Amino acid sequence: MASIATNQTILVVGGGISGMTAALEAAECGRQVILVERNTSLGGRTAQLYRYFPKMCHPTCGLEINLRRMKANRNLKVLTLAEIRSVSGKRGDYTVKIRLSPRYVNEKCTACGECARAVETEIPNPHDYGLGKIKAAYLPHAMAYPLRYVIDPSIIATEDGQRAKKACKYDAVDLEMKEELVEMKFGSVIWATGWKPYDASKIQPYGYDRYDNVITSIEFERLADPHGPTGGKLLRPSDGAEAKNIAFIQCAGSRDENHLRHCSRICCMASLKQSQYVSEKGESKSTIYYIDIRAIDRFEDFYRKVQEDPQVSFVKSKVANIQLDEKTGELILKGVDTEGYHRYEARHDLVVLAIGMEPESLGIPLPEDIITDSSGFMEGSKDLGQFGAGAASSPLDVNRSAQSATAAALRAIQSIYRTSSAEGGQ
Amino acid sequence: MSYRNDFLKEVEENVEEGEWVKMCMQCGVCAGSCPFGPHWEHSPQKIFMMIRAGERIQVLSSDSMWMCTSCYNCIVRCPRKLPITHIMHGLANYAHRLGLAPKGQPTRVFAKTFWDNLVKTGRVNELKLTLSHYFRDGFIQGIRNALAMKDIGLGMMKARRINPMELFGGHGLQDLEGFHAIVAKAREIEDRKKGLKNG
Amino acid sequence: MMSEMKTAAYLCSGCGLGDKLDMASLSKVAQKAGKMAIVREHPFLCSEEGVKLIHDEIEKESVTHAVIAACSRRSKTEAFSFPETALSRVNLREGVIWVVAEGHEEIRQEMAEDYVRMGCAEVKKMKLPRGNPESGKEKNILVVGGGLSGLTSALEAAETGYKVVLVEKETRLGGWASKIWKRVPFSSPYNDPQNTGILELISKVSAHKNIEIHVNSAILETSGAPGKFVVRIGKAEGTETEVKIGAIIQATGFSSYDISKLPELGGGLPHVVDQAGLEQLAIKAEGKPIAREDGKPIRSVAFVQCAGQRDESHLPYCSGHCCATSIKQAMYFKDAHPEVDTVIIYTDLRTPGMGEDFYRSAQEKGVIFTKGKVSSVENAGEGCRLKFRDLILDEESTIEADLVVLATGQVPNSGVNIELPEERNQVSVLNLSYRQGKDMPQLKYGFMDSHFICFPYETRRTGIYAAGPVRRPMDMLQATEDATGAALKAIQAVENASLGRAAHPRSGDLSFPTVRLEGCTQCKRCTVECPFGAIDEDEKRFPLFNESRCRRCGTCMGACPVRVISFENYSIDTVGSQIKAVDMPDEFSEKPRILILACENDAYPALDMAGMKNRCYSAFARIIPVRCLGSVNTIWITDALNSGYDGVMMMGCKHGDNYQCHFVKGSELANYRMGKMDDTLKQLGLETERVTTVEVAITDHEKVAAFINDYAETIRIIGMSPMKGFG
Amino acid sequence: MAKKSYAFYPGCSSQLKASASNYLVSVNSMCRILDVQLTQIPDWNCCGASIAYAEGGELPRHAINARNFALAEKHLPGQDIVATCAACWLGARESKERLDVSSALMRETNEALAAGGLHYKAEVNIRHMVEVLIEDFGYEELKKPVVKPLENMKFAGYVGCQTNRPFGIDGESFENPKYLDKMVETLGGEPIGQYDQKVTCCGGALAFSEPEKSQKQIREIVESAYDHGADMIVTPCPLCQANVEIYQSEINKKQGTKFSMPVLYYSQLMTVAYGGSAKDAGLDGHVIPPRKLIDAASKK
Repeated sequence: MASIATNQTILVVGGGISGMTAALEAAECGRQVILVERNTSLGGRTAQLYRYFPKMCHPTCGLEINLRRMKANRNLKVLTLAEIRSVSGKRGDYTVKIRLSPRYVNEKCTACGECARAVETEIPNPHDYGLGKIKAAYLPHAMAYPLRYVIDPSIIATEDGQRAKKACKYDAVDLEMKEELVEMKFGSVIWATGWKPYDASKIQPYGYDRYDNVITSIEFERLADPHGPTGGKLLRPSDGAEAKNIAFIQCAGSRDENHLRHCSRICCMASLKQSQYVSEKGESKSTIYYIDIRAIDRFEDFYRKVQEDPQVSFVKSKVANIQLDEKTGELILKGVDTEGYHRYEARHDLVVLAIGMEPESLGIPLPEDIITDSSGFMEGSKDLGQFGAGAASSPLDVNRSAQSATAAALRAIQSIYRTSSAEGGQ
Repeated sequence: MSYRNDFLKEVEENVEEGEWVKMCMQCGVCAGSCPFGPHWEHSPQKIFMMIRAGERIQVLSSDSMWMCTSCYNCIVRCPRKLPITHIMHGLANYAHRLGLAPKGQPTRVFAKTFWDNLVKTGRVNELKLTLSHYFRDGFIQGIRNALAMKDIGLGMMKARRINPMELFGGHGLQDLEGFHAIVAKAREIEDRKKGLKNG
Repeated sequence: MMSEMKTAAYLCSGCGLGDKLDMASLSKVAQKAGKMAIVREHPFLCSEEGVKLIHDEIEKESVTHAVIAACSRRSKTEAFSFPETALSRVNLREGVIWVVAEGHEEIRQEMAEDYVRMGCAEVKKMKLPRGNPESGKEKNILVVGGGLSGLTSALEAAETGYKVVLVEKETRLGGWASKIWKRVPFSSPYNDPQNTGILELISKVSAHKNIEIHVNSAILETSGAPGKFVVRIGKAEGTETEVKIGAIIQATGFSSYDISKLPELGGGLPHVVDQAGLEQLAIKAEGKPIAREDGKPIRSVAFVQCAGQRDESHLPYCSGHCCATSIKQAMYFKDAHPEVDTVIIYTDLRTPGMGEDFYRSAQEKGVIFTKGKVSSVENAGEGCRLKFRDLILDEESTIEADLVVLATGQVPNSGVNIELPEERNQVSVLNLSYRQGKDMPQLKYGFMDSHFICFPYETRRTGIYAAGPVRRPMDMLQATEDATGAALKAIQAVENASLGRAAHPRSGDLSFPTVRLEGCTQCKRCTVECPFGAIDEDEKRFPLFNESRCRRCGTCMGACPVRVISFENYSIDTVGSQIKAVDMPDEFSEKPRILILACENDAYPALDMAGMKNRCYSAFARIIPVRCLGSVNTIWITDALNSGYDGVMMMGCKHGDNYQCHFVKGSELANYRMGKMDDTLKQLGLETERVTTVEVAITDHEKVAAFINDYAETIRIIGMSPMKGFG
Repeated sequence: MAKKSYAFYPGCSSQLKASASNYLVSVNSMCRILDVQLTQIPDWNCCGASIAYAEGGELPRHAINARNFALAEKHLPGQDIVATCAACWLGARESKERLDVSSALMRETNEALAAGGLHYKAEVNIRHMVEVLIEDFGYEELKKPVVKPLENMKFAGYVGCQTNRPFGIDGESFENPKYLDKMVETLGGEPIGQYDQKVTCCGGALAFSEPEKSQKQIREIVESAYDHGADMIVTPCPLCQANVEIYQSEINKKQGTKFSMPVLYYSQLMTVAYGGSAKDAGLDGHVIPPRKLIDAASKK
């Protein structure tokens, strides 16, 4: 692997929608690309979404196309369970250390699933943010790429580990696998490391840490997904009852100097979308508590559509706090509708926090010449050899991430072209 | 003529923390967080909007700010970190000093009584404070108020938490002149700044 | 060609296939019915040795056509990739043993054997795609529009080593960006307006050795295809140039919505301007306090957001930039003279991302924001009186201001709307010599993208990309990003074209459509229905295929009533032969056969996932993946019915407004064609239920199983087809 | 452990025979046991509490607090100022922080202080007794002297407003502070779980001027304590203590409730747990006598 990477090669860090887009667009221009993903499979956060706004289409649909592009492209190599440890050097000549964590399953895996059947231990399913459980030998999800099982480190030294090994007819389970540190050369680096949800428990008035029935918008996506822990039913965590009266609280962490200074852009649209998951369930109601509904450009059409939905109501208010009715498990939202000053104490059986975005932490200090903004989003490196793409560069929705990633791909190609033409190459 | 900035500027110059008023983004978290919220004619966030809209008299003659219990919920929840409690105090003080605050507003009256009581000896004399508060509306009403609360009074006395002797003296500062000089000077500087006549 | 054909079938018995299926008889089927020259069985075909076995035989036995009977074509794709061999994947794992419930061993075996027959039949009809020989090698990039987007695209492409031709209709470059005083900040700190930098950009572009500039010019004609466009550029003076172009970027920007259409908001009054109008005053003031057109200094200014926007009687959409733009313009006033009263009246303040810092900064500068709905703006004394509903204070309110600024929206300069009749149209931008029309198809409100979520750059004209506000409403920062991305797509398009490969979504596909003109009846369906305008007509009115414009969806093949259009590895025959290969039990067997034609992009993965999740469905189903439902030719269905199938089900993507078809029109066309199927059925004396179409999304792994089972039940109820044995 | 010394700011209500005199008694006993030396700031004055703003305005309020700081700097140099009253702590700390950030205010304040022959050097540090206990001792240390664990007693930890917002105790949340519960546990008592009124405002100074509105608050605070099976309420704030305790009879009278929920100070709990007598703990200073605690104290 290391051999194919040269100062003509582009490194893309992060295998979410932005990283895949950047890598594919560059590779389909005939460039050598290595895509490095920290998790067990590609797709990132979009693979954990049920649907996209405003078309209500399915993220895995675009993922399928991208995976097919990837399988068909020989310029592109993918490393999963791979984490960047350090980046040194300069434009056209970066040295990158990459840590490869063991999957304990080698390329012989046929994804037949025998190991999962043999193993008894269950672990919280990372794909469902731990809302459901999964066997400790597992396929990350039905669209996982690479299509290969993973064995959770927790069972390696146990009988279960042995069971998995025995169950595999193809000698694909390798409990001896060790962590590796590889070093590669790259001409340019694209950071597509994406975002992570703001820690909801820090938003104390909403009691995410105290009340089972207060969840985040990304957890709600898993509830709505037929592949998710509830098979697509909107069941509230406290007692598994179906949630019929759901509150969506905007700016959960965003636009708040006690938390995130910036607006995370996607949350309004995400809640509008999720209100439609609710309306599809028959009589269920949604209430959206907001400061400003930020439905930019043609998303306005979708906002209008939701406004016309009799099952959805809007309240211009930042909810002040949430209290629990211990008898019914209902949540009591207190606040004031600032359009004309109307006080409310509203009961809901489930509260979804439209949680804000912050840049995903890399676990390593960024190369010092990379410029970031006040919220830590990445603008790129001074030497024009490294670039931020997608949500790593700014709070962006999917189409703007794809746009940003495509732009980053060109900049990376350009910086390689500059270097090599400076060396009299190309 | 609305949305001229005259009143906003007046507030920024004369009201404690007044320069924060323009930073409000009308989310309403303060209004929803106030324990006495239901008793406010205008919520804090609405008052900020009224100030921007130039509704001077409506704001300064309102008894809303006088409902502030100083619980500080609004301050810790405000996403723009406005020191709302202090702005409310500042507005109340400004309205009071301009003589625009509602006459006989109980908290306004009590606050005045408290301050006078404080300044007199340098420390608050709770019994005198209580009595003068009860007798604010004259002797008869005072007796009523006092009787209404007599159980509490007696209870407190039994618990040795009210001292009848305080009526004749009680706690006080040794350097009372020094204290008075400081208060007078501070008041003089503040009034000069805010262009208020000493009163 | 056929004479050199050497066939081989490789059957895998791994993953439980060996336990659940009679491999010996499967091999026999491959030999006898399938007529495969070589048949091999392997316990672990995707293993190194397994793959090596296939490689070696391709080498030594010069196998040209191979069938791999193992797992789904979506699994082990890299392992089973043999670029020099025509390949058919038979899906025995996800498609048979994982979906047939226990206790149905007999029909499960029949299902597997049919699939082997189908694979063998298909592969023999396949040719190895060699790529489009008509590929154009031209790599120059044409950029139409010399505003911020166009200049950026041109510079970025040129800086990557590609030659660029830049065409601007006005006499000077710069567009809107050169008509504004300052821009909203692009990078932190997001506190103050920044210089536009447009002059630097113009001079870089003008000086660049790779860029040829045509100002005061327009496109007279664009003909050809990616890699070999021929573009005639005309100067206003009348001179004409012809350039050879590989790919095109349309960055023609936007016009600001005409404020005279907003009389209720004072459009047309002397002291009411739009944002562009204010920029002119600001440029005149050069950073000093801004004065009005009549020279009167401005003491108070009111900004009306969403003027004629988010309003179905004007522009239904939000232009996205206007809130930040008004904030910036209010700062012009506050920075020059803090005493000026500036009020911004909005309904939703939209400053996403770091825009929030910019919003806060304006508040710190003393800009006042109020949530309200403006009802009227009239002349009053020296200035204007603005009436509005104050939504926070819940009262009618008026503001008197020296100047009112209307934040009007962006109207894309997209040229001709090819769906409208000529007369209702404006001048064309590209003047395409395409049969389907002079400009790019538009998605909505004149914006010309197609898949604006996952694949924002995909238009419906291959090798032509839209960049900037003509693609969707956007601000300057977004436009810069967008133009850079569009430059990449253009570069990618010329590289693909030069190799004769398809562009998105079948990028890298070397197959391309061929037509037997001698059979063509000139019905024009292919030329009309191609979602990408790839097919023109020659002087003899025959369809003229422009392979490099083609996305390989096969819609033309589906459209053709005389079946003269085909791809090397995907044709009427490759599918038709599979349909015929199925072994048809007689009508007393109570073993119906249900043909399922499934879109390979969404339905087929959903069927695979049904298998992975053990959602069982009827073993009477025979599933054939198709490139797109648009490629389904009705002959397949009539053939199927004639040869005794009891039902035909089509599984495709959502169509209509929020279509999910990757080829935009495919599933819609299929739906339209099937609408006509009922008559055919009646002629054949068959129940209309025998042909059905369902919408399937990729996540519907549960639904697909249910669809099939419910349909099997319907068939059971209406009974076996009477056509058996006549086919 | 070495003796700890602090400049003590008891505040008006903690004076002898004042509404929180029993707070002072228990604090003194507690400090004796913990070997803490509290020296009152000589001639300290009132902080202005949360009500002085209306007549006193801004500068006078800061000036009177600065007077206390100046006296502390002068007579007890280097010692942290420790307040036991929430309002005193808050008022003082607010003034200190405003003076720290505004040089203009600082100048004006010292101009005023000069009139009284004083000067503020901005060297003081203002803390609440609870901070001292948690930060300078820590729960482990506070556990050591326990000789009479408060067994079979359930306490509702009522934190209220002013020790909690806007400054609060380090590491505690505004909405769900846990330090009182932790203290109760440290002393062997049982804190009630999810006490939803733990940070509800009691009406503060407005209990005087707006009795009905305040008593509505107080009712909720007491009711929820009952609902969660508490025997007593414990609080760090004299005004909370007074309001929540003394108005129960009023509420009973007006609304027919039968409230009789004792309201204590953390310092009283500690004194008893440390083996102090009911008198040492000032348990005799209650309108609603805390029987259970009195019994515990009197047990040998």
